[in-house]
Amino acid sequence: MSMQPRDVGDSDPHQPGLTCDLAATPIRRIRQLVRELLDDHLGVLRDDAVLVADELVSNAIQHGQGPRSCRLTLIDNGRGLLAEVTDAGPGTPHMRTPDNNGGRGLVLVNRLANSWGVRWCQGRKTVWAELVSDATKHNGRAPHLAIAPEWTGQE
Amino acid sequence: MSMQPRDVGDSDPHQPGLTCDLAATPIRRIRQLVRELLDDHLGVLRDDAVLVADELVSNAIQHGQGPRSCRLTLIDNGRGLLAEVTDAGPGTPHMRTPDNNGGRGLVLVNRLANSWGVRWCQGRKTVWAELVSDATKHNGRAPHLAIAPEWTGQE
Amino acid sequence: MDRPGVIRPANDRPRASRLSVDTREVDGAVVVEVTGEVDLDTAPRLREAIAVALAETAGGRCVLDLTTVGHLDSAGLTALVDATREAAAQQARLRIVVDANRPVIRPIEITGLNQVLHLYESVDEALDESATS
Amino acid sequence: MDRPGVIRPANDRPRASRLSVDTREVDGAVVVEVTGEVDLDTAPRLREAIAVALAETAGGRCVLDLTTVGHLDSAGLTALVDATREAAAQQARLRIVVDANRPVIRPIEITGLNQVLHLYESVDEALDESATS
Ligand SMILES: Nc1ncnc2c1ncn2[C@@H]1O[C@H](COP(=O)(O)OP(=O)(O)O)[C@@H](O)[C@H]1O
Ligand SMILES: Nc1ncnc2c1ncn2[C@@H]1O[C@H](COP(=O)(O)OP(=O)(O)O)[C@@H](O)[C@H]1O
Repeated sequence: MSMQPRDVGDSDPHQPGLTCDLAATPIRRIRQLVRELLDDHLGVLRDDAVLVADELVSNAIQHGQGPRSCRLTLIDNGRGLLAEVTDAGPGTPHMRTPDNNGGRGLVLVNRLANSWGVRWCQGRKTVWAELVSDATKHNGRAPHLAIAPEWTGQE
Repeated sequence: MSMQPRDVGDSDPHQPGLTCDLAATPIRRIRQLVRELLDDHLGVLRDDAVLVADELVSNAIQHGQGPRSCRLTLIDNGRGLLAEVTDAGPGTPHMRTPDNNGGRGLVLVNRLANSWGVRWCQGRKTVWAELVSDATKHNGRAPHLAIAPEWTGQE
Repeated sequence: MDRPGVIRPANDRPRASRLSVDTREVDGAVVVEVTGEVDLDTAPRLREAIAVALAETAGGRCVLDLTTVGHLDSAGLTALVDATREAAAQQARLRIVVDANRPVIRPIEITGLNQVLHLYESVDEALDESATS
Repeated sequence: MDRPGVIRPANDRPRASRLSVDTREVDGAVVVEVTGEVDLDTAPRLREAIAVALAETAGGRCVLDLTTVGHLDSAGLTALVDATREAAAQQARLRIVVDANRPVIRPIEITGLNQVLHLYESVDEALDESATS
């Protein structure tokens, strides 16, 4: 079973998954789809996957440019999810110091996903995140959280 | 044949490739290794792969934090290269507007590689780039080059 | 689906997230009860509801009950952080009731906002003048 | 190899890149002939050589011959851009000879620097007072 992020448009057709055009799919529907794809008994992992997919989609809407699409793929024999959100915008997703205007989306993704990243291909970028149930979550050990030294602060 | 970027430490052991500790390997040696891995007749692709690997390694040295390592893997039946450079620094690689102080490393990577990206896993990041010989290069069409409107300018 | 015939801009996309807000007065405090999903689409409504409640209390107490919220993402977290700051600026108090509701408490704790927001286990506790978060 | 016993900082890593610089005077101009690889490790030496040559010409002409450079990366490109700017600031001229040498001309063209650098096909052409890039 593959744990490898796939290239845009290069997803394995034998993997259960689906692609949505974000110009036609509400964020709410993406959350529903994640819940439907992942089994109930996965508990926290399922909630986390819903949140992670929601954050990637929200970012594509707020910071990206159309066309925007979201692909959800079951991995790890159905016990994990790969969420891939593609947009045509030039900006680079990056962890920033959270403040009153935001900055907690990728902090959540970075803490909840086992791995995440960005890939650029033919002028589009895909932001992806993988959650799998059996791997140890790395809570608080991520050195790149260090860029957010005041992330609990209010101003 | 896989065109998928691999997770850190998740490289296929059957793929010909090698890993170097950048604390012990000069940049020059990385270039030699790329040349040795890729066949002579690949011509421009081989030169481009040398340059792309050089840029990723240079960036890890300049902007990243140790431990730093570089993995080179043959892909596409030996007609392509996947270069992966891992470091423990918090910064996010991003295209910036080139100026007198630099900013051309990722412009080159973005133009010469068929795809490239960053992935975060357990507090480390891996910057990777793939070059394959049979795919069409996307020259000048990349909209995210638009972030560098004055990239030929001097000041 | 990548290249739809009609490319809609981000502000013309379908929104379906559900959020209902119920505001009542209890012992001179305003209790704002929120049910549904707080996300990019509904966070502005949450902000607005809190702003109205804070204006009504006039330097008093506002209790935000999130125990029946089923989803809270970073857009919601930002709304909570900003409303808490705004309340403090107005000399008012914004107390947030979360109990053990996972979809709300998990994102709050993971982003460390339990150190910043004034969290309570129940509306009664939050209404108790003597209680501190 | 990810976790070496001794973690060396970036400034204590091995450097092996080769660059040789040969400077001569021709018809009142300084010709700097560079052979080898211009990268993160050797770009400072290239900068230094150009700076010295520019100082020697005192507002005159400097020709940088890169036809025997086998590798040029973005660190080298930055050195060339900055030296060109520095030359202009000193009222001097920095002319760069590249001919069809692929490892040099390819990164220059891909980054659009052929619009910025003063490029020539041969040292003779660059030395020709009447020639413009
Ligand atoms: N899809 C995207 N396109 C461009 N930039 C992005 C994208 N996703 C995230 N970013 C950048 O990363 C930053 C951090 O994102 P995030 O942590 O979600 O916080 P927020 O969206 O509240 O700013 C954003 O401010 C934005 O600059
Ligand atoms: N490995 C890395 N770690 C952290 N930041 C990086 C890394 N690689 C690139 N960057 C960031 O991306 C920017 C652009 O890189 P590049 O295009 O190579 O230009 P330059 O290195 O000359 O600034 C850098 O300035 C740096 O901020």
